[in-house]
Order: sequence, then C-alpha cells, then structure tokens
Amino acid sequence: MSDQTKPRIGVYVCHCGMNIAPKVNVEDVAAHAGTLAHVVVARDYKFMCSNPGQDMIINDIKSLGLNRVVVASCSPRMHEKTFRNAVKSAGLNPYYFQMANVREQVSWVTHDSMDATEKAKALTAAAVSRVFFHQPLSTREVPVIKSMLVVGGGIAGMQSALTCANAGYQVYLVEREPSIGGHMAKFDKTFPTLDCAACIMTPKMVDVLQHPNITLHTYSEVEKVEGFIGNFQVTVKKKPRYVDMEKCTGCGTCMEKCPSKKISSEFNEGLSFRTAIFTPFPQAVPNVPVIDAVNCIVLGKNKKCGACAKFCETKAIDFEQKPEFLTLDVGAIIAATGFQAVNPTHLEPYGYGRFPEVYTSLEFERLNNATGPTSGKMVMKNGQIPERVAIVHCVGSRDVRHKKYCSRVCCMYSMKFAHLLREKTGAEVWEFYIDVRSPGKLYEEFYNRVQEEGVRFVRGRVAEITDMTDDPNDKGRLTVVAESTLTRRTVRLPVDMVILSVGLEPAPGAEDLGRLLGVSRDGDGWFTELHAKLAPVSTPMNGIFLAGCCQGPKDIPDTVAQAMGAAGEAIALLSRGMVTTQAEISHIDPDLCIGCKSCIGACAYSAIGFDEARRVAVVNEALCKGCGSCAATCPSSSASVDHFTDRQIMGELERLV
Amino acid sequence: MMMYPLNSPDQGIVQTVRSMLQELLGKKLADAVLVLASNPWSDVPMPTLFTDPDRMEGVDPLAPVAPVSSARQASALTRSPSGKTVVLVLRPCEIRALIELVKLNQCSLENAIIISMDCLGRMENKIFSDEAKTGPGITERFLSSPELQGKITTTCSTCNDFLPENADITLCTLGAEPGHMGFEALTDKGKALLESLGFKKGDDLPKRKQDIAALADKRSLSKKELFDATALQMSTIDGFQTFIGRCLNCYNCRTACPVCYCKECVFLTDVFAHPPELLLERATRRGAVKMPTDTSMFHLTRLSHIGHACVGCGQCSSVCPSDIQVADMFRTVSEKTQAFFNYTPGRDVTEPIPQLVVRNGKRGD
Amino acid sequence: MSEYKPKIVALVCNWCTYTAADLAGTSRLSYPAEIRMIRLMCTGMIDQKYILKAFLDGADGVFIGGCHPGDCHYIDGNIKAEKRIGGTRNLLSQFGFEPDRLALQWIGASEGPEFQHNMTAFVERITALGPSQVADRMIL
Amino acid sequence: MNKASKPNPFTSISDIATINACIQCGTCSGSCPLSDQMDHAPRELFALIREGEYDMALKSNTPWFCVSCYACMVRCPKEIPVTDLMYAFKEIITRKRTAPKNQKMPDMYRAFSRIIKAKGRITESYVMALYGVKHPLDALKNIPLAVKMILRKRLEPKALSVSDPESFARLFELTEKSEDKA
Amino acid sequence: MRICFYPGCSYASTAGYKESTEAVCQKLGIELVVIPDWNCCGATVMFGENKLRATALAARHFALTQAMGFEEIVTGCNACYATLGKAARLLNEDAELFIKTKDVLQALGLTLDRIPKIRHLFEILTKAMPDAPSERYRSLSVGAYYGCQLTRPHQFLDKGGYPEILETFLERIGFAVTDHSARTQCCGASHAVIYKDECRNLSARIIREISDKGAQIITTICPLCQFNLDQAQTGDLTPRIPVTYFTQLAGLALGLSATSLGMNKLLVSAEKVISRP
Repeated sequence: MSDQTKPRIGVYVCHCGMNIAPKVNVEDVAAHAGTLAHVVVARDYKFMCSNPGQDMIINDIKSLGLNRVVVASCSPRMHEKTFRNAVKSAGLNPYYFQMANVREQVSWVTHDSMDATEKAKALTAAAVSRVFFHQPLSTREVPVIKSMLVVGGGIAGMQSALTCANAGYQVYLVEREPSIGGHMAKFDKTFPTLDCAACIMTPKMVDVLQHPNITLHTYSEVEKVEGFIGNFQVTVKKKPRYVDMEKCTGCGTCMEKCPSKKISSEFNEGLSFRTAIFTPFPQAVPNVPVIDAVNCIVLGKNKKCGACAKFCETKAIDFEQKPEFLTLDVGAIIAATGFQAVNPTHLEPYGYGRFPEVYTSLEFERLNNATGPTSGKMVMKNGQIPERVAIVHCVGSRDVRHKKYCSRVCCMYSMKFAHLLREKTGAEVWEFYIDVRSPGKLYEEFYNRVQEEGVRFVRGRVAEITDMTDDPNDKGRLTVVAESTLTRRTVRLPVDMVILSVGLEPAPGAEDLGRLLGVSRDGDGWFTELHAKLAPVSTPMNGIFLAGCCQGPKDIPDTVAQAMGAAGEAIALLSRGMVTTQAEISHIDPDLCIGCKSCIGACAYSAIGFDEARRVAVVNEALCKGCGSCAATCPSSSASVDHFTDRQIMGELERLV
Repeated sequence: MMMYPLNSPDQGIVQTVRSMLQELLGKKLADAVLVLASNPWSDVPMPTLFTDPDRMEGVDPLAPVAPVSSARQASALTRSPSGKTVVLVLRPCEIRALIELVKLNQCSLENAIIISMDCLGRMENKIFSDEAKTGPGITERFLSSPELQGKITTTCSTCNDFLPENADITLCTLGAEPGHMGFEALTDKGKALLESLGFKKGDDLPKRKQDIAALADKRSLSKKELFDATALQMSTIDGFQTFIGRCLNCYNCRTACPVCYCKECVFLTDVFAHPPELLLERATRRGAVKMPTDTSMFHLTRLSHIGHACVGCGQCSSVCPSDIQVADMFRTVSEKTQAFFNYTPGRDVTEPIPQLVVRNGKRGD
Repeated sequence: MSEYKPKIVALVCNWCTYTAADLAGTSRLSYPAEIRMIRLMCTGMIDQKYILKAFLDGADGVFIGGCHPGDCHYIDGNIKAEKRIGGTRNLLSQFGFEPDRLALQWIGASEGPEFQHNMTAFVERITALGPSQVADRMIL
Repeated sequence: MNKASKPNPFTSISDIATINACIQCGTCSGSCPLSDQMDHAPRELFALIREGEYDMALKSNTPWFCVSCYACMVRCPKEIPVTDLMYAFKEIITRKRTAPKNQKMPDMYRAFSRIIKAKGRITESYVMALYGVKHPLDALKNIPLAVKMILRKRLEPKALSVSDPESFARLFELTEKSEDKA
Repeated sequence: MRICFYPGCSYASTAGYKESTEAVCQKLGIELVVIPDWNCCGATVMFGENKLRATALAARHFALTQAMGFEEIVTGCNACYATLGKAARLLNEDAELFIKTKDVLQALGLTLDRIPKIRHLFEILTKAMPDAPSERYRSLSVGAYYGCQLTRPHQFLDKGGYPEILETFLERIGFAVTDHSARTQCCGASHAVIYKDECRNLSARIIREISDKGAQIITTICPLCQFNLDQAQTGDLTPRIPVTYFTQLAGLALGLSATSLGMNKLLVSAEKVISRP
C-alpha cells in the first residue's frame, strides 16, 4: 500500500461554460482545495470534460506524479465514465478518482452565489478526503450467454424475437396465451393505411414458428429469474395443453366434436362461444388447441366424455399432462407484455354492461373481423344494422379519477371505426371528441379522409349515455348526451349503437413480472425505462429491455420500431460476448468475520455462501450487485463494498459538516 | 413446577450443591462441568471446567461473585459439537447471553445441561474478596445476611430478571428456611437428572412465592429509579459527555460484554485509525479535540450494535477502570431499543434478531 | 451569531433520489444550500455509524432519500434501511436529538419537484428546531 | 387599460386555481340539467374567467341556474369542484350586486335569506309572498297550486319560527362583519 | 334506539313525510329526538350568500347535538343532508373556518368542539326495517327515485349516477322494483318553483321514464323531489303516477293505514294503486 501513504491529489474545478462559473466562484474553490492536505495541484478550467480538459488531467498525472484525481463539475451520472477513462489512459487506476457535483446540486439550484461557493468548497473538500481512502479496483469480464428471452408474443415480442434471431442469436419466446399474435391478431384493418392486420401479421407469426433460432413456448409463463447481466437463469412453467404438440396436425376435428360448447370466447371479447378444447382463432400459431381444464367435462367435472380423444386420429389428446418446468440460460431479456383495454363497467355514465348496444372498441374490432362472431357483418346484438352510431373518445383516459394519461391510439382507431362503419353500413356516424390527436405519418390525412366520408365530429366529452328518450318514436334507442362546445348547446343524440374508445392499461401480471425482473413501474403501472428520452428501451437493470406497450401506450408503428430498438440493444450486449461486471461489489475479510451469518440473511440476491470449515461467510462475486446490505448489517465491517467502504464514506462525511 | 426440597441438608448448602455436581460426573450423567470454583491462587472463585469429581472441592456456584461472564466460556465450550455432554452452571443473565450467542451461530446448546440459581446478585470482585477474608463460608453468610446482600453491584440490585429461563435445573434458596434449599427441575431433562441423583419430589419451598414477589417488587422499584435518573442524565449532550468524560477508549467494557461478539471490534481496525492530518483538521474545526477521539462514537455505535441484545449483566460497569457505570447507560437505552423492536434477548432461541428480520420474518441461512 | 444556517447531511440512493436531485438541477428547481449530499448505491448500504458520526460532528439534520418501496433497484434495500433507521432514530432520541432531525423519505427518480419540496421543507423544519445541541461543542 | 391587468375579483375563492386544469371538454355543461338556460355554460364561464373577462363573468346568469345537483362535479375528468365554485361565484356576485336584472333567483335568495333572519325557519308561503312583491306574475302562477296545497292542509298559515328570533338574528350580524374569503 | 332528528323547514308541509316517518319510527321503536329550537340549514341559498354564515347556520345544530350527547344527526331531506354534510366537511378541513364558526356560536351561547356524523333517515331505516313484513305488495312495481344529493358529490352510500340501495331496500321489505335510468336525474329542485316552464320537462322526463319502464308508483327520499314530481302531474301531463315517500311504503309494508301515513295529502292519489293487489 505504498502509494496509500503518500497520496498526491489533483483537484480540477470546471466552469462548464456558464453553467457553474458565474454562480460558483471556481477560482475560490480551486484555491481552497489547494490548501487541503495532500493536494498537489488545484486548477479550474472552462470545460473539464472536453479533450483539452481531459488532457490537462492526463498531463498533470504524468508530470506531477498524481495518484488521486478529484473533478468538481457535473453529476457523476453524466461524466464519471469520461474522467475515469482519462485517468486510466494516464496509467492510473480509474478508481483513484472522485467527482463533486457542483452543477446539478449547487450552481443550478442555489440563488446566492456566496452560499453556492461555500457549498462547492465543502463538496470538493469532501471528495478530496474521500479520494484519499480510495483503493485500486478492476472490473472483471464475464462471458455473455449468446441467447435471449422475449416475454410476450404480441407484435412487439414477435418483432424483437425475429430481429434478434435474424442476427443469429438463439431466442426463447414465452407467450402466456395458447397462441402468439397478441391484441393485433384481433384487429381487422389497421390505421392509417387500412391494410388488414392478419395479412401483415400472419407471415410474421409463421416466421417466428419456423425460424431455426426461435424456440417458441406458448401457454407458458416466467416463474423465476436469477443471475445478472449476460448470465440470467430463467425458470419457465409450461402449462399443460392436454394435447401432444408433436402428434397434433391441427385438423380441428376435436373442436367440432367437443360437447361443451357454451364457453364465452375470450378472444371474441365474450361476443361468441367456444368449446372446451379450442384454439383462440383460426390462424393461431402454433395451430394446436388447448383443453380448458375448468370447463372440460373430464378434467373440470371429472365425468365421462373424451369425445375429442375418441375422434383424434393421431391420438394427440393426453388428459394426464402435468405442468412442465424448464430453465433457460439467457444473456438478455426483453419484456414485451403489451397492454390491456380498460374495462369501462366501472365508468358509470357510459352505461356499459347496462345497455347491450354499448360496445367497447375491442368488441367492435371482433364484430368487424371476418373471423369474428358475426363474420364481419356489422350486426348488433339485437340483430339489426345500426342507422346511427356514436363513437365516444377518451373513455377512462385523460381522467384523473381513472387514467390521467392520454392513451395515444384511441383517436386514430376511433376514426378507423368510423370509416369502416360508413363503408360497410352507410350509417350516420358521430364522433364525440375533446381533441383529435392524429400526430403520426399519414395520420392527419386519414383524419381528413374520414371527415370527407361524412363522419360528423362533435367537440364535447360525452357526459352520459342513457336509454331515456325525449321523442317517443326514438323509444328503444340510446341517447348520447354531450355539450357541443363549438356550438355552445347540449346535444341529446338518439343513436342505435355506441362504441366506447377505451384507453389502455398495463397487461394483468405485469406487476409480478416487474418484481421478477427487478424492473420498477411508474404510478400508472407501466414499466419505467432507464431514460425517457435517451434510453427508452433499456431499464436500470442491466441486460433487461422493454418493447411495446408494456412501457406505455403506443401504436403499432412505434411498437415495431421500439421492438427493433430493444432487439438492437440486446444484440449489442450479446455481440460484445463479454460484459464487464461492476467493480463495486462486496467482499468479506475472513480475518474479521466470526461467522454470525447476519450478512447472509441481509443479502437479497443469496450471493453470500458460508464456508463451514473456516466458519466464515464468502461472497459469490458473480451474483453480488454491490447493494451494501451486508456491509450495513456487519458490525465489525468485515463485509464491505469496494469503493463504498466505511473509511471512504466516513472520510467524505468528515469534511461535509 | 417440579420442586425437590432438601429440608435439612446436613453438610450445608455449598457442600450439598458441590456433592450434587460431583455425583453428576461420578454417575457419568455428564462428561464435564463448568462451574465457579475457588482455587489456591485467586481470592475470587473463577469459572472452572471439571472432569474429575475429586478435584471439585472448591466448587461454589452460589458465591455472590462473577469475575467474568461465564457465557463467553460456555460459548467457547460449545462452539462446535464436541460429542461430550457438558454441565454449564450459569447465572440467569449468563444464560440469556449464551442464547443470544447461539442465535449468532457462535455455539449450540445441543448436548448441554444448564443449571442455574435464584440469583441474589453478585458483589464487585474487590468487595467480595474483602468480605471473604473476614471469615469462612462467605456464601452461607451471604445467603442468610441481608446486610451482606446489600453489598451487591448497582446492576444486580436493580435487576428484576433474577429467576432463570431456558435452564434445566435451578438451585432454589428463595423461600427456603435458613440453611435450607431445593432443586427445581424446569425441564424433563432436569427432572430425570434430579431423580437419577435420588432426590425426591416434594412441595414448594414454604415462602418461595412471597419471597420472590417481594424481591421482584423491591428490585423493580430500584430499577425504575435508576433508569429514570440515567435516562435524564443521557437526555442532553452535556449529560452524556459528563457521563463518559473519563472514558479512556480502553474498550474493556466491550471485551467483558458477553454479547459483543465481533472477533475484532471495528474501533480497533483501520476504520478508526485516523491519519494525523485528519486529527489535526478535526482540531482546527473546533479549536480543540480530546484524545483519544471517537469516544462518544464508540459508545453510541456499540449501543447501535448490541442495544437489542444487552442482557443487563453489569460486567461493563465492573471492568471500567474509570468507574463509569456503563451498564446503567446500556441497560436504560437497550430497554427502549428492545421495546422499539418488541424483542427480549435470551427469551427464545428461535426469536430472530430484529435487525436481521428482513425478508418476511425469516433470517436467511 | 449571524442568522442561523443549519448544517444538513443528505445520504441518498443513486438510482432514485440522487437522480431526482439531478432532475431538480436540470429543471432549475432551487432549494436551500445547507443541504450537503453523499451518493450511495442504496439506502440499504447506510451503516448506523454514518448517521451517528454526522450528528456527533455537528450536523443539525440528516436526510435519507431512497426509492419507493417496490422500486428499489436492489429489491428491498430501502425496506432494510427503514427498519435500521427507525432503530437509530430511537437511539438518538434518547440522547437529546429530536427525532425529526433524522428524516427518511421515498423520492422516485422522476420526482424532481417532490425532491425540491422535501429539501425545502426539511431545511425549514431543522431551522425551526434550531441548532443541534452539539453545535460547536468539543465532542469527545 | 388592457383587460388582463384588471384585478381578478375571484381570487378570494380558495380553490379558484383548479379552473386552470380545465381542458374545456364540456362534461360539466353536458351533465347540467339547466345549462340550456345559461348564457354561458359552466365550461365557458371558466374560460371567460381564465381569459380575464371578469365583468362578463360577474354579470353571467350561469351560477343562478345552478340547481346544485353535483352531476358535473362527480364527472369532471380534472376533479374541478364545479358546484362549490358556483356557490362561491354567487357569493361574490351578491356582494358586488352585479347579478343580471332579469334574473329571478337573486330575488328568491334575498327573500329566503330575509325570512331566515327574521324567523330562523322557512315557511314556503311567506317566501313566495316576499318574492312575489318583485315578481307578482310568478306568485300568481302558483296560486292554483297553493289552493290544492291548502285543501290538503299542506300550507302552514302561521310562520315557523325559532323560539327567540331576535337573538338568533345576531348570527347574521356576527357573520356580516367578517369579510372572510368565500 | 334514540336518534337525534333534524326535521328541516319543509318536513311539516310535505305530503305525509312527517306522518309516515313518525308512524314508522314509532312502529319500529325508534325514538325521534327532535333537536329543540332547530333553525333552517340554509339549503342551497346561504352558501351562495355568505360561507361563514352558511357554516354557522348548520354548525349551530352541531353544537346543539353535542349538548344533547348525540354523535350523529339524522335528517330526511336531501338538501339538509347535503348542506349539513358540506358544513361538517368544511369545518373538518378548514381550521381557520372552524375557529371563526366556534367564536360565532360562542357569542350565541353555544359551544362547538366535535363535528357529529350526518346521516340520512334512509340509512337508519335500511337497518331498522325487518325483512318482508307483508307479501301484499309483492306485485306492486315501484320506481325508486333518489334525487341528486344523497349519492353526490361524495359517493359514500352508493355510486353517484346509478345507485341501487333503495331498490335493494324496497325488495327486502316486500315490493317489486322497476329498473329505470332516471334514478338520479335532476327534478329541477327549487328552480322548478319559479322557472316552471324551463324546468317542466325535467320532471316530465323522469316521470315518463319511470312509467314507461312499467312502474305503478314512484317513491322518493326528499321532500322537494316528491313535491316537484307530484305537482308536475297537476297540469296536462299524462300518465298519472303517484309519488310517495319511502317511509309511506315502509309504513304500508308494516301494515299501517294509508291515512295514518298522510297519503291523503298526495296531489296524485295513490288510493287505487295500493288497494288493487
């Protein structure tokens, strides 16, 4: 520890152009730092992070034999890496370096420049007394497993899986439903180009199924995630399909023969029925049915039946199937769990659930879809074709009592519905909106086209939908009540059908997956990205990325773009092949440890083992994330986190007060 | 309640206990006995590990003295399974400390027989040796003379946990006629041992309940007075500084403390070995700094480490060269800490240590 | 003595509160300069010694900022901190340090304004409490 | 003097700032039973105040048509306390006497308030009579109904009253002096 | 059971609300302890004139109730329920207002320390009424009308727009119930009295909806709602459907006579409807 006893510290105070300098008297701070023990040189410079600034440090290290560097400038979250590399390039261990944040936490937030300068001095002095106790550390390179996991088989999951597979990496795609496709599989047309969802998505689904690098696990869920960036061990639970996937040819006979037919179809939003053995929709991928264990006469009610087994030529039905657990070793994880439409039942004024002719947008999508309950004919529950339809925007969205955010896609799909209705039924279509939001490419053009098709736009949020009518011959119709704010009158519009453009919320189960992956969620339940603008697809958990609506409501173009982005980040990680583990991890001094195991109890990652022979605790460096819980629990400080040791922190405290 | 009364032990209480322990070894009911015993070189009986009954003539567990907390010795003895059955004769506070050490994976009570006693308190070593000089049978004299019983330490005179928990056998003197005593079995193991030694079950000692209650009330009252006064003293920084004014950072109190279990105290490591310029800087900031430094830091940090585990044995006060009543401070503060965590040290070996209850109540192993 | 300016140490976690502090900086949300901050990887890393040392060195207040429960980057570091800091506050309150001098708040990474509000409120509360009893005493 | 710099008469209302959150969506007007009678629907009244049109707001009949049914308040997507604000506006308009002359409700309020001050309790017939002085036509229109009420012994000839109206009336003086915020 | 009752100004002149409430309570052994020397709660007027005065008018009863040793005030009128509730909420939330109100009441010789809970008579009877006392009215289909201020603005008792507690109560005590959408539509309240034409179709729309949906009788829980819906049918509006108080139906279910429930005071007689089954 020779250089430990003779530290030679260099202090550099940055002007950061006009950001620090006028408010903080940088010359004063540098001068004050110069008076501190072991400080050999103290300078101030306009832009420390610039090349000349970094060169100044490098030259001082070489010429003055500095073995400690302190830079008082911006937040270490911004430029710690930059300066560490500069120190390293001068041949000094990059951890003999400490920053003092005198911009975000001093000059930008303090009125009085006297106070700001005093605070800057104290922070710089504290950094100097901390760096005195710094020790040389080195990061370790750990090999990255060249495969990845994608959770969620909607368009986002499929796209990121395909992009990564095309880059030559092994991808495991885990989807909870019997088939991939997600919400997009439910749509007929998609805005703004009105091309049909099935036509553009089914080829992708088949690609995913047949891609040599993609292993598809449908009807499966993630149970547990362990390990760290580049080396995750994921436990997946494959729910029993009761159908042998190898033998099944997808002929569909079993579905015809199944006697219990009165089960509400989730895929068709409850507008039609399905059998106990079913595939969610005809183009399901994989085209292998599952048996719904609750409603199946054999499995659910354990009575005699077995019709499906009897008629299955390839004998693929297997009532004895049990859940299967398998462990996947992956280097990166992409969460693509998508969204769920808001259920408007609790939004009282809209009367959903009370009035049969009030539909949600997803229900209308199924009505309009050729594979839907009405094979695409626009027929209401009462069998009639609607003559006048009202489409209600912002149902549940932009409302502090429900979802305070704008769900971003409802205006566009509402206009798509209006177009489809006009085209298919010629019905009078009214859209009640607050603001039409059509920001995307060709979106405004689509809005104009729908206006030209005679859709009537009323600017006013619907206050109430009721079956109370004023004019007797409107009996049986619904009345939409809203203020038309542009004509300053209350509109009471009798209509035959109402479509509620419901907002989006996180998919059910997102909270559990978030806890498994260690990814936090914002107030509304969407996964929190690392940086809203600059890192939208990565998360604070290294090696875990986000794609699609699970990060926030977005339309298909943005979802696909983000899916490719997330795949790009994952590929970047995997292609590096190695990942540097952080240097700031814990270790336990065997001479001080008395084997009380307190640290083992405190470790959230079970990263500390116990050496029975020597009766001491030992840190598994691969699993340790450097959170310091063990260090804070250990009374003798034999457990301590490198770069955050007691001496360093208490050293910093010494001059802070 | 399984009481084995001895109405008129012919050889007196000390000899009765001594021969009982000798028979445990003699009859191979145990392989060794750790018990307080006098020896020719010390005027104060010391914890001694016996394997040969014939060498046990100095055994005197009821002597009103405890030069060191036997918990630490008992822990060393049971640090790892020795395959031997050891009898540990400990005071109630020493048992509580031992149980805390078990929780810290320092030892185990598997094949240990614990014998304890109605603890009437102990004298400081010096006072005991002076009294022992004045005549023979200090223990018998202590048991029967309230005046001698008044000479116990402040800690013991304010302790109301004088009856043992988690022991197999208790040597009962409270409530017995003068010169008489009884053995009480608290566990089936204790019962079997006493009966195999030929003791006969009987009814409770005549005035045991009243005597225990009386002593408990007396001690609780004095405890409350002491704790209130100490709490008041500690409630201001000046009070606290005055209290530890003469502390030398010798860390004796840490060494004597049975539950302060670190192999090497952090205050002895380089974390507190401050470089000269740091000390000079501290001095410049306030104009002056008492040396050695970090005295307050030491006591507060130690309190934060074992505040929940302090069993109130008073050894820290006994060993302080500056006569600081460290135990008063530690017992007063830890009473509130233990209330805060709703935790009682030594009550139950399965009750996890509060700071470590992190994940839904179970401590990771 | 000039108008009393409290000395306050803030121990904050890198992932949430320190990020919120930076966000308060970039949004120019000013708060009193008496706050002096130390960046730690997690509040679960805060040893009770650091808090005791800060107060004994003359700090009038110690503010600890961490992630909201459930958001901790290390799963439950903040929950461990909450229990430990509760114990420390109980200890310090017996030595004449008002409990309010040691604060623990959850401030998320995106809560710049909340950070500013918390800082200003804490400085006001400490100023109201007046200088710590340690003040400029020569503490042993 | 441009309009914006004129003093805002509504600042005394404690939660007036909530109208800044209004996105002009019209839910309140759509939910209001009598919005068709109002010169400015509640949504529009907030817009006027925000744009500094204080005189128009003070002269508006909107608050006087508020039946206090709270339908707007439970549905407002920004949780603006519309009904409470209407009460606050009425208090300011009454104090500044800027209610539109043709408005009947202020006169009804004044009659109602005077009867409470005089008797401590309300008797519909007395209120109708006092109000009728200003609006005889309305009073007359209610005569047939009054007759039916008398036939069914539902009109109290004698005015209801608290035991000691004089001391009760002091409540009005005590609350008069304090010009507290609405 | 003793309840501290606040009658309100319109209680006596209603179409039998007073008689039916007292008859039913007497039958159920509920003692109505009327607040002596109660005053008008200020209804929708006073909060539009002077906030402190409106609060003081209401708070005078809080002081009186406190003196009587009760923890709750029960009232049968939606306007009083809402106004007393608003005053109670303001006093709990605004410390400054509480002090000022306390001083005003002090000057009137009353002390105010605690704010009682405000309850509607309906809440009391839902607990006190026994199940289906008689099967006589099982086929009489009732349209329950809540008015605005029972479930708004605070949706403590039930949802604000489409509540169900009155229907549940009526079915439990032996009536058939009509599902309809006008449960909390506004009847025009006090405006209907002086703006007859403008508010005419408010009540008309409610009556038409309830009768179209097949109800034979309407029941309300507020004097002003009953008055408006009742008198709205004196003109040319058909169909005629009697508008009663829920306490009158409760009385019928308990076997009390129509006259003892003051049903003779209804403008649209309920005679035929309740005698038919």
